[in-house]
Amino acid sequence: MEILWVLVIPLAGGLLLALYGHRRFAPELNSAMSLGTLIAAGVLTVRVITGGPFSFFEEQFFVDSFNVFLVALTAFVGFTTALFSRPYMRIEQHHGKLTANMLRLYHAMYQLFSFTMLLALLTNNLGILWVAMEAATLTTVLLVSLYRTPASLEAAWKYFILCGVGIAQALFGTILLYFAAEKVLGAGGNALLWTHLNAVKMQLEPTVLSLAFVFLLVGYGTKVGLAPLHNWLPDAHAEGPTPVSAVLSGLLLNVALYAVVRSKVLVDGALGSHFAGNLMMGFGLLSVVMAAFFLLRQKDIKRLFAYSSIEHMGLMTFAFGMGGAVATFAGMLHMTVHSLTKSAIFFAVGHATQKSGTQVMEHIRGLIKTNPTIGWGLTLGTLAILGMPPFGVFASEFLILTTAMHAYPWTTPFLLVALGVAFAAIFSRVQTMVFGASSGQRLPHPPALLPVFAHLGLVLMLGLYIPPYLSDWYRQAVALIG
Amino acid sequence: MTTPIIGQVINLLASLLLLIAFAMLSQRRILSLINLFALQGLVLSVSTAVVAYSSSQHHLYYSAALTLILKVLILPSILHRLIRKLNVKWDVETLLNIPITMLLGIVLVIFAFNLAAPISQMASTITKGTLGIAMASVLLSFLMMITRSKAVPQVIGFLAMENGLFFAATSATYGMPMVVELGIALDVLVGMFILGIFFFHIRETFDSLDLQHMEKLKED
Amino acid sequence: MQSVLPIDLVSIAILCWLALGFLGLALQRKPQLITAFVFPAGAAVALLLAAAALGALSGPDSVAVLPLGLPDLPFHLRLDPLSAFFLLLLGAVSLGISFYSAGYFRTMEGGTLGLLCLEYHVFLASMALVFLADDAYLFMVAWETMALSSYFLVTTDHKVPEIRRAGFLYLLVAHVGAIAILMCFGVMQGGHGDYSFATMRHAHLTPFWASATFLLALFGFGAKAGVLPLHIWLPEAHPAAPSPVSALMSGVMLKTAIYGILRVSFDLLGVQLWWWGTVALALGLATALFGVMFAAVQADMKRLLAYSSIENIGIILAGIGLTITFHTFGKDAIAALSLTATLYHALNHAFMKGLLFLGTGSVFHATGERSLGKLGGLIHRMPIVSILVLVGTLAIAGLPPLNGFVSEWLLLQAFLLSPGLPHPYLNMLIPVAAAALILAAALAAYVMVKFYGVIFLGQPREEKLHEAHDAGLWERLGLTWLALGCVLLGLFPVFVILHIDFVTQGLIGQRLGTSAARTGWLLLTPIHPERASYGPLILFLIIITGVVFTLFAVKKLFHVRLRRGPAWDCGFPEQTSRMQDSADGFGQPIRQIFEIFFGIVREVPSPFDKHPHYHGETRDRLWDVLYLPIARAAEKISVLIGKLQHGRIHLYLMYSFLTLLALLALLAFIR
Amino acid sequence: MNLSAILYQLLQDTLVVLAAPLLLGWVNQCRAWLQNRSGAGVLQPYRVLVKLFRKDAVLAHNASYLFRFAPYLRFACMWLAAALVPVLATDLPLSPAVDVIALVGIFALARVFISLAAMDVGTAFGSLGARREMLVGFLAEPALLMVFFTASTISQSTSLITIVETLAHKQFLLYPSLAFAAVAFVMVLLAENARIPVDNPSTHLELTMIHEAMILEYSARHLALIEWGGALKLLAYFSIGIALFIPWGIAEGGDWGGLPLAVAALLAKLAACGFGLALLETISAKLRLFRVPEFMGTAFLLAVLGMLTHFLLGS
Repeated sequence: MEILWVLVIPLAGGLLLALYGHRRFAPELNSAMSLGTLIAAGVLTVRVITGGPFSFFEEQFFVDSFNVFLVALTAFVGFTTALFSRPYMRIEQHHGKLTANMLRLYHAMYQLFSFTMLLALLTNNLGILWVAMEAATLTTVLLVSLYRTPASLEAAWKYFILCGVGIAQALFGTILLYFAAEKVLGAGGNALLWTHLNAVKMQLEPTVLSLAFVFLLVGYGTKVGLAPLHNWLPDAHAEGPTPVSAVLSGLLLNVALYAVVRSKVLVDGALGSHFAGNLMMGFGLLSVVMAAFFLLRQKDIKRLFAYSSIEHMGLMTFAFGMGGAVATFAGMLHMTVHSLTKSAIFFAVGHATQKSGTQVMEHIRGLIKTNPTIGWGLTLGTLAILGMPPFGVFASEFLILTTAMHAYPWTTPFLLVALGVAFAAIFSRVQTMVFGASSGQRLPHPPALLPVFAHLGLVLMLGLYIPPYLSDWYRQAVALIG
Repeated sequence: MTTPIIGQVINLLASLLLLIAFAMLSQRRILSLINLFALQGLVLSVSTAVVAYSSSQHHLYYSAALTLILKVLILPSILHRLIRKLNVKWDVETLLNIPITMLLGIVLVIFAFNLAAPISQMASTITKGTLGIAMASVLLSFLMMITRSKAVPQVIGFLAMENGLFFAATSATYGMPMVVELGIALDVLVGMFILGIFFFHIRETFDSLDLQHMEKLKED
Repeated sequence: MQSVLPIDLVSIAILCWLALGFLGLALQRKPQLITAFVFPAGAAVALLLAAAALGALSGPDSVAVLPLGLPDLPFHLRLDPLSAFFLLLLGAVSLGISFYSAGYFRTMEGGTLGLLCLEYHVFLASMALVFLADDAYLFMVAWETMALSSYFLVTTDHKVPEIRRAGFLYLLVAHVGAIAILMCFGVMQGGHGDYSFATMRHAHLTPFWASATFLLALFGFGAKAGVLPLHIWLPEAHPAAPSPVSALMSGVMLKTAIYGILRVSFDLLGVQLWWWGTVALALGLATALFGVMFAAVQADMKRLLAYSSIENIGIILAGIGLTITFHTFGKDAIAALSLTATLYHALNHAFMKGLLFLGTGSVFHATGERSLGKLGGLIHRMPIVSILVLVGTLAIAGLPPLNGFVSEWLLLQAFLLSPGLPHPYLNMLIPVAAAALILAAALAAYVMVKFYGVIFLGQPREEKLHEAHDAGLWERLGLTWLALGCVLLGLFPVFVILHIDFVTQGLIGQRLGTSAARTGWLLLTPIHPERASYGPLILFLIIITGVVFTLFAVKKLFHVRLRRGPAWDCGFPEQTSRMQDSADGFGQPIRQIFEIFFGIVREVPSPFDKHPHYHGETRDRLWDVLYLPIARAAEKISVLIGKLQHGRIHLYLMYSFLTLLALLALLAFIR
Repeated sequence: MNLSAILYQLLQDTLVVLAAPLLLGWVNQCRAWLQNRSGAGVLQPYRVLVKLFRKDAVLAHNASYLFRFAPYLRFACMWLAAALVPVLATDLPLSPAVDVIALVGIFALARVFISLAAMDVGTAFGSLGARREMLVGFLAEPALLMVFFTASTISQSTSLITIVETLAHKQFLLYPSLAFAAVAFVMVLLAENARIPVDNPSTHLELTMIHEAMILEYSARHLALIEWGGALKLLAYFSIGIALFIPWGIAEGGDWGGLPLAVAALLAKLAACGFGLALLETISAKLRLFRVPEFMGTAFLLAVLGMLTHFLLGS
């Protein structure tokens, strides 16, 4: 039942906002809907934690501790982002970048987008998972092209084509999966239910599944933003409105990675080899290294952090690829802290760009002077994302690096170089932006920095202290997928 | 009709699909491209119907009908209206000249067949031989998307890829579960609409659908 | 109820520091309260810490586990002699520095001061935590927090671009080093996520991996300590920071790196191969010579001190290397000797360098000048500071009877009394190494004469120096404490060694005190009275009596008047202050002798210049041969990779297409 | 520590402080003879000292306490150094407090203070002299120390007494390493005592002078103490050289019988050394200042080489 609420509220929100999205109270309605989703998700989480995994609607929907943790995360970040977008979008409108109708589109799509993500997470049917991912792409395409500027249109077009094609590969993978499954489970709807597949994964045909995994990896990997399939990502992040960049980086990439991991579990079961893991490790490593060097030459602040997202998704993929209890745990922890931190950073970045009226980093100066909260938010967020303790990102990177050093020493030089380069690239830029002489204008609406510090506070806590129930929760998930 | 004949029919249709895919690869004019796409849809739905008849899988009739409506009637008409509105009839230049593209296409086909061979062995369907063709047509439309330099043909390539996938679904297995197919169809439809709107935005911002204008976002 | 363990006291001290930091942040509006209360309170906490550490030194190890950290990895704390020793160092030195800060930051405006107060105390707390950590995770957290807080302290005055650049460079090097350390822990960990040092102690590593770990640790900690060639951040960052912070960084933070090397190589890794020692020894001596050479040619007083810190770190590292060598060859008596010398020198350097940096702080406050070329004659304006700094100068110049000499004396004994090692090359190497060490020490004297002479002696080189004022009460208190430390550590080495013994006992199972104190506390006899003995107190008294005796004799026999007159100077008329040696001039001989090591940029005026202008600059060659190439390479690669993001959607599609085909081909290949 | 030892110590203390100017005079006299001059007589230094002590002292206006304190300290250091070297007998109660390294340290202490004092007044020559003095010093100090180390590796000890006892009373051996050390030591001696070819005590030619440049501003009793200290330094170096390289004839601890012989031997050695020094100064020419580092470097390398040979030949 809770599952239904989690899905219905954002859907209803989408329809409501499609009607009233242009009114003055729309942002509040948006936040309210997200809050509702968050509450429903919370209830669902509690039930899963206490009652264990369960399925719903003739097993079409299924929650275990793995996806419920992502559901909770998605709902939470969705809510905070809605809070952030309240003043942000008002300011954008005030600056004349948006019309009321665009705002209506924005709000409706925002809700539908969170609906698609939640659907993708909650469904038990790999086919529906695919459908939801495709739908998520479509909604975000509209969000990215919101400003209707040439750049935003170009970005949206590339995003649409690349992800569409990628997703198509994923569909082929799904078909192959079904093809392998129906031999064991017989034709019909059940053959795509993950729970059933997971039960019989040992008997699935290895050759087919390896082929299927290749297609699935390329397909969903495009949405994860793995190099060299990542090309859409920086454009989409840079040109869309900042709240969208926040949810793209913070949530959508996670969901895509979730799909990859789910299929990895099946393939590992069928092959009994480390084939899938090796592929993921390779892609992850490549992404980390390439992203690091891309970072070195950025001028646009949002592009900068988009590439850092690629880097971190690569790191997670690497971690999940390594497998094993510690690495998987680290991967999930990294998912959490990355989406929290990165969205916080985008919040700060959004206000920073509004303040100085540009996304070009040379022209952003002295944030700590002009607006200490934004300045410090950006500084701390950056330090956190760069893996500086006592923030949580460090915890996960610590686990990943040490495990890699122990299990796959040959990978660590690459990681060392990549992390060093990334640090130099990002920090040198951010330092000049926050410090030094100031430049910037007053904002018509007070910026919303509560989300920033809420996120950073959580990340800080996760760095120093992981509550036992949370860690048990993680452990259950690890047991499921590790 | 007896099974072997049906098998031959299906194989015939499959090879027809492949042929159409090649034709699209080599086709310059957008109009005929759209017609080819419609034809491909038709062949697809016919083959689906035949499979449905042979294997008495009734839900395949629905998907055949769905294909017929969506990919033979709706999408082509949308595309026709689009290009009339945007009056882009011609697609003179491809990024790779046709013969080379064809050559690559043939290589791809061989590759796909080799890849699909071991899998189609274990298929229980009478259509098992056609999995390789399905994969081939997917790859071919991928290649087509790469080589076309205007927006509309790229989209057509995208849809053709969708067709290939659908054919794979019918040939490898007797079609996906109905709910999934409905979802896929819905996505394709919505995607088409969004693209339709898109084209106009692109058009009024860049006053052409030539993709050369959309290469501003890059690392310099 | 059970009695309070030292470790509890230490933890309390850490918590107090954190609390004080946030209190300072809260008191932003009332800066005078921060200076008048928070910093002295911090000093009191430091005293508590030092006392607790002193108690723990002789006591048994005590451990504690905090309910924090990662799920399977709560924070482990452990207080053994090694960490106690370094905690003692931290407490004793920061006591003086905190007192000093109370005065030094008086003039700072509230907002900045509040932040600075927070960062300062977090810095102290994190350093204490580094010494206390007993698992890799807590260690790394404390380690990076230390780096981070010190970075913010360095960039306190972030208006200045140079300071921002210095801060960035510092944090970058620190971060890369930290990753290396992290990897070295990664090798030692027991797998399946057990990162406590306890398990690492029992990790069985092949020689290859052990060496890899050692080298990683050397790299990582060396980056923090400023070991060649990772020293570049140090002369940039230390001058940039406010003086008390420079004092902390140079005096204490560098020692955390030394602690790390000792902890990893002796405690966790259990020293295994003799060539580790040789590597460390060679690296250390190279660093020492390099540092002192560059110190000799600096024209900025804080840069000069920073380079001298590099030198001393080099000496300490050499000591460690010597210890490793002896230890691996089973000559534990001498290993204990050299380890004692090493630790002793670390302690001494903390006091001396703290004192000197604080001294420069007072000079800076009084004159607003950091450049040696614009100072001079301050001994008349700032008598107290000048005397206290003189003590530090003599100490760091390694002159008896002060503390700098004792540790160098011990180290030389270790070098000298090395019995034939079962390795011919080492036997050749060690005397040469001793020679290099002495050379460095002697050069240090040169540097220090320059430092003191140019700042405090001679005539003022600028008019405004006549308005210079002596340091305030708090400053004097801090300086006096540190100076006192320099004197006492110099005069009573036996007591110090008796305490260091617990550490050597723990690390290499051999103690020195029994033999060192054989002939009572007056005489220091490391191995045997026959071999070597040194009685600083006696020496001191003799010299004093000598001086006093002569003084009285002269006064008694020849009571003649004393007149003041103009300086004679071979009868040259009108002396101006410009005629004295400038800092550059004083460094000139060194620059000439060691020319090959410096990248010298000089523009000399021609005789016909209307406004002759001389500009000389000695640059660090390593920049050109090592760092710039790396930066350029990274730039090149990024340009190449950047080309991939070409903007053409067809190319992007082709990437995905090729990726797909490649993977499929791979699959077909695997089949 | 028995009474006789204390007596020895006191005897040596007074002896050195009184005899030092005599040695200086002797050296100057020898030099005068070698240069066909009839010198001022061996007692001249005493006359100079008395004269200086009688004069009024003139201090530069901005001379600080450090300037006035330095001469006394230097004098005390040199006195201590000279008093610590066992030349007559080998049990000196103070000697254990100061081994060879500490001895070098004491010399360094004196040098640093005198250089600081030279910089104190802030004249061109003062700082020039200080710089040059430190330049010579930072090369001479290691060389001297390495010389000591060569000896102490032989005797496995850094305490002067043990060294001397080993060299003097153990069975007689020829140590090739000591030969290197001896040469190095002589070079250091020349440099440290401001002798030709490194420096010339009797010049006031600005461009070449080192030691003189430092003490330009001193007058009267301060100057006297510095001169006297210089004499003590020379004596100290002589006795170190004697103790290291020609220790024979020195008295065992506690036999007063051996004392006269020891005194006689010592005087003979000192005289010989003084003459040798004068001879060296006469036959060699003053070096250009830029050559001095090379000179000292050679000394340093020779000392290191001596030590290496000791290890090579396995003693």
